[in-house]
Amino acid sequence: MSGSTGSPTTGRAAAAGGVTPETLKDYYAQMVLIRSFELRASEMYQRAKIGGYCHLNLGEEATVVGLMAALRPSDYLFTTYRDHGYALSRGLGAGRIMAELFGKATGVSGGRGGSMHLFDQKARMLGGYGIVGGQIPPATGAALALTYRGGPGPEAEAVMCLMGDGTTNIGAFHESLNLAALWHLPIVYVIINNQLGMGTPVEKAAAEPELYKRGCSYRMPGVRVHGGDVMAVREAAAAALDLARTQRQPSILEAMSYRLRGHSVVDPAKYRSQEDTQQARDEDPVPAFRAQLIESGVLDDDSATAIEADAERQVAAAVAFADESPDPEVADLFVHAYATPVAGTPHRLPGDPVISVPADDPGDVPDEGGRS
Amino acid sequence: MSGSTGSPTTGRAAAAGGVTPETLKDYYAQMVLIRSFELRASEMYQRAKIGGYCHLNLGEEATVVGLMAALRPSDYLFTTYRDHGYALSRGLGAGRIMAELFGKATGVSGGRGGSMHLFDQKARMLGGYGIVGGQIPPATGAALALTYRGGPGPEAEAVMCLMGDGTTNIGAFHESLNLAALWHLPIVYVIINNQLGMGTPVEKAAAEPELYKRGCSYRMPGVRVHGGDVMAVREAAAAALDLARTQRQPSILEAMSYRLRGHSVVDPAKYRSQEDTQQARDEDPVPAFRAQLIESGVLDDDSATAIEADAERQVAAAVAFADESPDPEVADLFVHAYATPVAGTPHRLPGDPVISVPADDPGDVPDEGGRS
Amino acid sequence: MSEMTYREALRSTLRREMQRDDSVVLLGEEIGVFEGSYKITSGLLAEFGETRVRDTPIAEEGFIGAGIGMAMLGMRPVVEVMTINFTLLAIDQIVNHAAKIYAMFGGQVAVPMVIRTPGGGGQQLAATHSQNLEVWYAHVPGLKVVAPSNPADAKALLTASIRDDDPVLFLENLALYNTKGEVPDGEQVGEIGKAAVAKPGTDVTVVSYSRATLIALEVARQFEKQGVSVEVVDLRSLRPLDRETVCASVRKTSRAVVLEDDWLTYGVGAELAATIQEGAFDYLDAPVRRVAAAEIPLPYAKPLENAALPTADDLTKVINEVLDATRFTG
Amino acid sequence: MSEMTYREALRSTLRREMQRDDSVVLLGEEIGVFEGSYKITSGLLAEFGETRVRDTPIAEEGFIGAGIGMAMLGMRPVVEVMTINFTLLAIDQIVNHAAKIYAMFGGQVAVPMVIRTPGGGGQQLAATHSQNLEVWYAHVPGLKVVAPSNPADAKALLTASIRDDDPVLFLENLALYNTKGEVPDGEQVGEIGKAAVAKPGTDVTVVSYSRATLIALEVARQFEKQGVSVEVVDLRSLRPLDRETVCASVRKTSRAVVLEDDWLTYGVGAELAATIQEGAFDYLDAPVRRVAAAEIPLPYAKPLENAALPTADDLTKVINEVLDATRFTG
Ligand SMILES: Cc1ncc(C[n+]2csc(CCOP(=O)(O)OP(=O)(O)O)c2C)c(N)n1
Ligand SMILES: Cc1ncc(C[n+]2csc(CCOP(=O)(O)OP(=O)(O)O)c2C)c(N)n1
Ligand SMILES: [Mg+2]
Ligand SMILES: [Mg+2]
Repeated sequence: MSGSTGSPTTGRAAAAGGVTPETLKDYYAQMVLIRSFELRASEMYQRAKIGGYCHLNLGEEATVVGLMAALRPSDYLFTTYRDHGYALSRGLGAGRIMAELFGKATGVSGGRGGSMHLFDQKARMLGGYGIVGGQIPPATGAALALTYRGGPGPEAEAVMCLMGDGTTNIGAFHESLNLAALWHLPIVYVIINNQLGMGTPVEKAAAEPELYKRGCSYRMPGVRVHGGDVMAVREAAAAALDLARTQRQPSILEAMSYRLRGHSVVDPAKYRSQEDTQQARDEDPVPAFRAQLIESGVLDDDSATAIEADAERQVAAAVAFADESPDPEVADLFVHAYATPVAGTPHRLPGDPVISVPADDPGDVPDEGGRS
Repeated sequence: MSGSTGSPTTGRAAAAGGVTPETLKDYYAQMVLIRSFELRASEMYQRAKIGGYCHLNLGEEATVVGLMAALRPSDYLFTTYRDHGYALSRGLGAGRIMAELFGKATGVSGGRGGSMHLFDQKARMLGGYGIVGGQIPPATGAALALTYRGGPGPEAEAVMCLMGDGTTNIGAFHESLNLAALWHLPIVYVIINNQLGMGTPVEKAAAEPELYKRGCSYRMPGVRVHGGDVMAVREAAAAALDLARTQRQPSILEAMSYRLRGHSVVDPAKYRSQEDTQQARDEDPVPAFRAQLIESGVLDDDSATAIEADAERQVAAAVAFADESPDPEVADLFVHAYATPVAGTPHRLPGDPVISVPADDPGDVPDEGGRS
Repeated sequence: MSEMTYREALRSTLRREMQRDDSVVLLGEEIGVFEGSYKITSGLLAEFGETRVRDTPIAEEGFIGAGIGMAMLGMRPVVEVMTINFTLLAIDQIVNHAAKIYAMFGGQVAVPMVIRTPGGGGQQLAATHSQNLEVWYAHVPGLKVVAPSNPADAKALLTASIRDDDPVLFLENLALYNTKGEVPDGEQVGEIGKAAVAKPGTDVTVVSYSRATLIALEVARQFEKQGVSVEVVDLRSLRPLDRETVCASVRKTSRAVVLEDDWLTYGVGAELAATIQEGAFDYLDAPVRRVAAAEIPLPYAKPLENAALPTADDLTKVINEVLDATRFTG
Repeated sequence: MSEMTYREALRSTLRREMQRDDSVVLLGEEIGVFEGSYKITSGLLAEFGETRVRDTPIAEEGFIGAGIGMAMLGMRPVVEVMTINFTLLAIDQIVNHAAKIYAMFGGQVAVPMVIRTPGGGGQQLAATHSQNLEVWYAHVPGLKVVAPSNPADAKALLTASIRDDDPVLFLENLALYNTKGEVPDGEQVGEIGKAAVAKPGTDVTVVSYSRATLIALEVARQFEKQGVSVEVVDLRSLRPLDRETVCASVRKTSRAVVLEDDWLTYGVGAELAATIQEGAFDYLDAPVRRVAAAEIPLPYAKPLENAALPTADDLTKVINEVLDATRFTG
């Protein structure tokens, strides 16, 4: 990472040199899997299999895969509510992710979190977060924790914290980046600049809309990368992570990306112009990468189609798994109430009395309430 | 204001040209009044006439007077808990200020606010605020309100919002400056950089310790000025206010200043080194300005001494006024509970019943509670 | 009278007050171009323009705090916060500033602002997006908190809130926006601090507010068929709290149940039970019971969410328990 | 046993736990070089160094949130917030994150962190610096809230809080720091969720916590001289709340008064009164009464502050009223 730059760096060079065809195929397969998954999630939402809010990574596949390619299993990831693609690329498994969206007991968060709150302790994916900017302070704290584990170095662990463009305007961004810079924390703040926060264009929300520059207030370097170019994203992310690992220099990585649909599946995005939408379609990273790989001979139409069919199969299997999975038991409503249960922890269902009134002597009643 | 600069600008030139001796004498008188007032406040605190927290402007007199000299009566001021000097220079009157510190009914906030919360609606001093950064969003909103009153121009009203160096690390700073830049608000954010937030040096708190640069994240210009030079401060503040008035360009003004004592009157400041303390004394702006005015013939020793004696007299009179003033009436405890009183507003003292239980019929009981 | 939704009652009231008074300005995320997350402000940007309907960045503390400053200079900002959960990011401005500026500065400047925000769970929005934290605000002197349950009250109380000189937290609810009701035409200025007897009755009092009142009314109608007369007191205002109306009702019925959407312990119902046992002690035939949400971060999965939130069945069960405990025979 | 101040009990407990467990790390404003606003951490920087005793910028949301992330990675941060008033700047992190992460992510990761903070008025710090907002946190599932009233409990409960795997809000009080008491030597791990009968009695129960317990005990001693036997229940823990101990006491005494430092309406005492009227309904001879602060942004002026805060006299008066109402004759 060579300091700040205004023009998106390109990864074509990287794609050409030193990357095996298998790797490129794998990235394409991941992108296609995300695409298929998100389209199916949207469908399942319309069919009321998924509830609540549901935010998709459609259009952001190259960014997602590039970032996850650079992140090592030993690194930690904190992300936003727009998290399905990250969970897929991080290897949480389409079935367990879809099951979470369906609110099933087999879901990655046991059905407690839903679409916005995918989590996997083993995969070190420490959560999707629904409060804008809410993930930034904990991610920063995770990076702080790493400094107690050992010194910097090429093998050191690091944290990647994702956020949207609109999120850079919230106080937690400022407080956290300042701490990270001050304390030399091994963290990369990735801003997925899809140019919109819901319906608000970045220029109407951020007085410095070139977001990679916003580290200036903390003497923190930043780069901008073309988010539609998976190799460029991977390269930039690897460089930023390297800086974090070896020098404990936190930095900003801004990925210029594009949201193909509305903010969430229920948003028709009426506020977007025809041209805007057309441009999005023209720059769609999935067909673009396909064409690129075919052009460079890594794929041909058949092998590409096979990858796509496989993704469809995986997603269909994920839906079947989710469908067949059991709901969480109501009897388990309170199992995760506290990590350390103590006397008096309330286990009441609505309408239960606050206390069981003794017929005679109160005796010893460790837990409160009635039915569970 | 000619954009960002790293070296403090100097106001000697300004002091030399275009400023009447009367003005210079007045500034000296104001500085001396603040000095006397603060020393006496400290004494009154030790004598338990003042309670709570009490933060002094000792060492910051040139900054205070320079800023207030640039602020017009039609402008609005929001400041911190370190507010006595500003209130004095804004003309709230030493007696009413001391009375507030004494918690008297004649105080500028009716004895409700105390040292940290000086306020005067007519003087457009819209408050000292005790929550670090708490004043920044309301000050920004006041500037927003001004845009509904009329267009920019040399006579337009503006807002000055003061804060300490340590305050630039809090979320409200970021959110507010972004709004001001985005919406082109007529406001100047003044950072009084006394190089310490309580015991924490600015370098240990701000990853960009050159605080005037922190507008970069909002494309907001900033300048740094030597806070010990009253004319330089006045000039820089006038320029920043002019930018706000005529172009609705918000900006940062950083005044490099010095806290002569501890954070508040009860802090012995043991964490400060001998050299540090010595430097503070050497650069004390009050004797420095005195010497400068004598050197330039504006004052001689007698006239300076007369000014100092007058300040002492004013402060003595303020103490007498505060001493003689009545306490607020306990019967008035609830007079400012709500601006629009409505049915059921609680007027209970501790121990009053929550409701007067009727002997027979509940009847009509508009206000709650008993004794008042 | 016209029938309209709660949403339309809010929208038309905002419009009316904006037409009436130039100093009424709307601020919030996505209220303009996007027309509001829940479309309350739909059409207002087109009618009033960008300065009256101001889209903000995601900066709750910044723009709520800015509303305070505007109010101090005499404007009447109406700030929309997408849900009550996000008010937490601005709570220092609301509680340490908006609520205190009038009193702390000796009554020199008022803060006439309204914070409109919906609360409530039941939409599978999971733990951080489903809270009912109104009791926090209702605890704070200097604030007023209103929580209308129907379109007519929404209109009357929003009008009153905008014209009130104090900061008002105006609590809405996701589940109420599409509910319909008759709304009187013309200007309607409600009285903040007054509860309503939403349905008179003689045998048991149910106290509730906001969405819960709809459930209470439905349950009351069911009981009516069985010959049990339930009085429903709709608080409408949580601060000030109309203790007189609540206690007068219980002095009549001798039995009380609170239905609330928030968590039981230290919830709104705690104050009601405490108030009733003090204000109607000699009249009470059984303890005041509370029907509230299970005390757990609300899970996403529908069966768990359903189990955790209070329902008509829960209320019915508890009313029956209270009737049984007092050997009610009708 | 040794006599020590509440402050020293906290300090020595922090020290002991830091010696015992490397993952215990202190974070906060001015806790290192300045040795703490109220000197609780005095000497610890010198002993443990900068990484274990970390001074932070003024960024409550940032550093409390950072504590959460540290805890998620297995550390045990103990965060000091100068006063509870400033926790409002971080409440989104505390309530929407620390309190929810364990349950919302299906029990995969715990958040073992302690937030130590003093509350309370009475020092003329005026409206924004004198609040008792603990009831807000006590309302929130996922949090634990403890509020010890004496040095021994401070030691035992701080130890327990640090070793507990959930986020604990550890409430201190400015007026308690210099109070003294006997503290058992050696390791003491208290039980979160258990109230104590601080003084047994038979005629009336006073329920309180934190600083208020000291007043309750003083008043109880006065009544003892007049032949009235007052039982004082010291809650110690506000969440979970030990309803059993409270109700068992009132079933014995038939009379209850709550003494609390917060505002009356929707305060801690509301839950206690609600709980008691439900859990001891048939035993109560008079309504549960609450002695709490006047509902006003606390003024600076001493006479007004004194009038607004509950005192021993107020408690005495209300106990007498309750005794009179029940025709108590001793
Ligand atoms: C504190 C807070 N305020 C508002 C919201 C509602 N909200 C959810 S997503 C969103 C837009 C975020 O935009 P951006 O950061 O650009 O991310 P994107 O959705 O584009 O990925 C908003 C306003 C929220 N969840 N949290
Ligand atoms: C939100 C908040 N956190 C902490 C404090 C305690 N506090 C009061 S003043 C202060 C230091 C502020 O330093 P600075 O901004 O440099 O202003 P100075 O006191 O030097 O004028 C702190 C930490 C507070 N009042 N508010
Ligand atoms: Mg975006
Ligand atoms: Mg400072």
